[in-house]
Amino acid sequence: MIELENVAYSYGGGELLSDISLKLAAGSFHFLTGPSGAGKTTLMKLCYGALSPTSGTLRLFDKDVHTLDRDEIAQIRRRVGVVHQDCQFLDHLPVKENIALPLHVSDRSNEAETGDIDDLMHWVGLTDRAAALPPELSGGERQRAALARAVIMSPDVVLADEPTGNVDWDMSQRLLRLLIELNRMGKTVLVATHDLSLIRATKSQVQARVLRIANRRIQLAGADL
Amino acid sequence: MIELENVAYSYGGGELLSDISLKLAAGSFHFLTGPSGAGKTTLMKLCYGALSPTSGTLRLFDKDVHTLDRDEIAQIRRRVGVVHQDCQFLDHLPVKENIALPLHVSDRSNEAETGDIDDLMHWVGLTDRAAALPPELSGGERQRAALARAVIMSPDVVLADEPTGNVDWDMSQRLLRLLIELNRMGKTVLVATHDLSLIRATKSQVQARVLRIANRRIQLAGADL
Amino acid sequence: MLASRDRHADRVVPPSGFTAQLTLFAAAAMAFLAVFALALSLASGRLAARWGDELARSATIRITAPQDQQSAQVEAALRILETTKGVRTARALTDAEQQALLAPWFGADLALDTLPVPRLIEVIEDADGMDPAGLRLRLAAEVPGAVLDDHSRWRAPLVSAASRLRTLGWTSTLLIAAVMAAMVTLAANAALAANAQVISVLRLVGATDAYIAQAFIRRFTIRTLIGASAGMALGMVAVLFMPGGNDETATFLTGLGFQGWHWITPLLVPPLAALVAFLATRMAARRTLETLT
Amino acid sequence: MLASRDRHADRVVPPSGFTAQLTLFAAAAMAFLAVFALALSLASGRLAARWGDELARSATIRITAPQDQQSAQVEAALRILETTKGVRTARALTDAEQQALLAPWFGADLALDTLPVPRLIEVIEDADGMDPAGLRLRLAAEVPGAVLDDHSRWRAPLVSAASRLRTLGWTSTLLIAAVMAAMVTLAANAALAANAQVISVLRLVGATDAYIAQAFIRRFTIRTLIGASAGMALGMVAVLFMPGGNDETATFLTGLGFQGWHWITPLLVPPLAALVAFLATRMAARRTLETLT
Ligand SMILES: Nc1ncnc2c1ncn2[C@@H]1O[C@H](COP(=O)(O)OP(=O)(O)OP(=O)(O)O)[C@@H](O)[C@H]1O
Ligand SMILES: Nc1ncnc2c1ncn2[C@@H]1O[C@H](COP(=O)(O)OP(=O)(O)OP(=O)(O)O)[C@@H](O)[C@H]1O
Ligand SMILES: [Mg+2]
Ligand SMILES: [Mg+2]
Repeated sequence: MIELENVAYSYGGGELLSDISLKLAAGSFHFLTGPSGAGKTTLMKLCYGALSPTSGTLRLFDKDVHTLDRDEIAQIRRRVGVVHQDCQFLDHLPVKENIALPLHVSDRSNEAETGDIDDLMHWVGLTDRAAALPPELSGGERQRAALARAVIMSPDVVLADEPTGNVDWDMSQRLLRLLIELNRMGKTVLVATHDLSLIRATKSQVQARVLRIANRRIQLAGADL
Repeated sequence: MIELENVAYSYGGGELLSDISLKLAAGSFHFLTGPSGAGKTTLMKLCYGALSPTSGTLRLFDKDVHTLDRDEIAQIRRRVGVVHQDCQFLDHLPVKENIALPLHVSDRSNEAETGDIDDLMHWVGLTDRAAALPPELSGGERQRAALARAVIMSPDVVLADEPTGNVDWDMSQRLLRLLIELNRMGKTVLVATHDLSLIRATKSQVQARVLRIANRRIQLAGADL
Repeated sequence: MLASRDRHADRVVPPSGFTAQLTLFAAAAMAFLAVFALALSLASGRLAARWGDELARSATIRITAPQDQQSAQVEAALRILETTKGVRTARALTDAEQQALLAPWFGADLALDTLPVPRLIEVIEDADGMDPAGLRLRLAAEVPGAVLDDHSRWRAPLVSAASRLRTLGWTSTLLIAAVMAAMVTLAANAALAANAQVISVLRLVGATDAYIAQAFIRRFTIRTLIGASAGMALGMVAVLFMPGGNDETATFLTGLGFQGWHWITPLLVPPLAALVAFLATRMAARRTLETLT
Repeated sequence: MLASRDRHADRVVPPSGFTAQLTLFAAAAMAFLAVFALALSLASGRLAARWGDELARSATIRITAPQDQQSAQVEAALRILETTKGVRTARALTDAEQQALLAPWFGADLALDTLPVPRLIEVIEDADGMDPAGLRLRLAAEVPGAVLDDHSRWRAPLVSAASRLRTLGWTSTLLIAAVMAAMVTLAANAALAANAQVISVLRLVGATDAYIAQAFIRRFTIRTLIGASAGMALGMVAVLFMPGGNDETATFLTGLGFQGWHWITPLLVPPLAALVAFLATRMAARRTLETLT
């Protein structure tokens, strides 16, 4: 699905990420950790084509990102569901329409009328807030809405950047279960988080690998967790 | 410092918080927990005068909020440092100036030139990013900048809403230490968080009380933690 | 299906706000002013055309001769004029007409035959114009009492003033059109900047550039069209109720008014404004989008 | 201390962006148009005043009499006029002046004494005006050949046209001023809306309403002042280089031009625009702030 080969990235100063080689195979489940400011969000942005590597090769769905035009990137976004760390919405549309937005913009509006979206909203516990506007949501509700929006298209890849930073333990377990469910259906999942207990709790339920960014490189964190 | 007496709050639908009586005495340290959407942020907003209770009496620094005019609320904001859950900055000013902003707007610009601010930025680990603009910060860096901005005035009360949602364990310990330090200097501290291990780790260092919002009411969570 | 998609594409742009009002208002105000400037240009254009044409194409022959030879000389002059190239019509003024011309000086009760008043022949040239020098030579030879006045004394300053007036009118129209274009462009840009978050959210959930641009372009084009139509309608009503819109002298003096097919020209203002809005929004949207990945 | 605080208060508002450009441009464009409209109003005002005054205040007396009695009658008429209330000056036209008036009809080489041309007396009234009916009676009694023409035939339409022209000029000036005010207000509002986050951040860190409003008010007032000054300067240059700005006929025909102290009036445009911006921004800032706690 997503393949990085000796990828490096720099925002202009020194290199933030160097020599990253990584392969997110179809159906794999990865956690991404590392100290604040290590480059987790940056790596995720590379994975959905929001940034292009300053050197090395990055292949998304077997296409080199450097060769993609803007419309192809838009197409890829439809196959990659992203939960952003600072989740943003269309503040003038109710939560439910925001969650259905990816369907609308990719010409699958009719699916928005089926019951899937209600099931999903129920799962993330937003049924009561369906008609609220995003600025009226609590921090945790926003994150859950962002997760629902990321998976509504049942994308091939789900990238979630700190999806549980603002929710309590029970809810974060519930959200993780949703991701595990999707992973069992064959979706590739990458979750950036600093919550080690969440990683531990998940590892018992799914074959998850833990990646760690340290000193600009990526390492596989193993038994030490 | 902050006193709530039978306070209730509703955003327009049903009551979100009912019959809340609470006293944050000078020099006390409180944690606030509760499931996502329980009303933690709402309670904090009441405490810094961003919302007024729909019923009951709320006294900030011994003044009833209902009797405060807008300038008095501005004055109170200078005595209450707030870390917002969705921290916002002036996106066109560098991080350092954003952290010094409370000094500038309250006519204490000259203090911005002293070394305090550099010490503080060093403590929260933002010395390297002092000249960056807020949109160039990582999620955790934003939270740390928000905390630094909240305490730069050495306010009498510090309200922190999920100040560690996006930072790793070591950093969250470090940030908590800053709050504990302030508390030892006599400041009142209220931290909303869903991270129970953080609460546990802190309790060993300071006399902290844990408040829990459940079923629209506030309870003192005791030994069960 | 497509309709539902379009309906939704419209909804993704926030419905209103100050930038929207600004677009509407700027379009309306500028269309209103444009209609006025157009009326001024067209009215002065008409005036310029009339002065230029009529003065350039008419001349007077004055025949001063003893009373008994006058009619003979007039006839001789008219014969010459009949065979002169470039003359469309030529006729002697009637007594009543001459009396009217002289009334300011001699009073309306003047008896023409008591005065040795010269006879006047009005000459109207055709489109090609005549050769005054040649005509003068022929007249000098055959009608000694005839003096040709081709009005060049009057014509030169009036023609130049009239063409200045026309230039002024069109300059203001162009100026206002340019201001309208700039204002609509800036308003569209301001609105896009205000909606930066909308654009980036749409882009992040997989909307194509065309979809995003379309949503904004449609909104702004329609807004400008509505604003400009309202402004134009108000402008036309104002011009219509302009005092003295009928009498040509008054029209000239108040400088405004449409006539005949000119009433159609203001109708071009809203489509042109909408076209400007379309191009401006498209450019602005493209530029905004290019900064996003 | 205060200066440093002010410097910082300025910095809290983002330096630029499309709404800023919009404010600048709207102010400049509207000031430019306002200068033009002002020039038009003032020029037409002058014209209206001149026509109204001169026509209303001048009259002609035509004396038709046998050649030998003419000068006697002219003198008699002048004597009467000297004692007539409301007459400032009265004088007989010279031969040369009459010849000039008659030249279009009789040619420049006319010998006045070969014709029984009436003598003309030009009467200039003073501010109070004279009583034409009374004068007519006295003239009829003492100067049988005199006919008083008080130009009322010409005056009525011209005076009304001139006053229409003046009305039109001031209407457009007011219109443009109103458009400018609305545009600046909307631009200020749009800019405030675009800076909603800045305002709420400032409020949350303890800035008073006065501090926040001040930062925006200063910025927008200065921006409008700069924009309007630039527009005004351009407008004045344009008026100055208007073709035929000197000759009064041309000035009338091209409709524009300042004279004397009128050159000062456009200088009022930028301060007025800045005042509007000040009030608009203050109102908008207050309104925006009131929605925040
Ligand atoms: N647009 C940008 N321009 C310049 N520097 C940036 C930009 N975005 C991020 N950075 C810097 O790059 C570093 C990595 O940022 P990133 O957001 O990837 O960190 P992160 O691992 O996600 O951290 P966190 O856990 O705090 O979210 C940070 O130091 C940040 O300040
Ligand atoms: N402006 C608003 N209008 C209407 N409802 C609101 C508004 N703000 C918050 N709410 C609702 O009130 C409830 C409590 O919100 P609040 O932000 O206080 O929760 P919280 O305890 O901070 O949750 P979290 O842990 O997710 O941040 C939520 O259900 C939220 O949707
Ligand atoms: Mg991050
Ligand atoms: Mg909250």
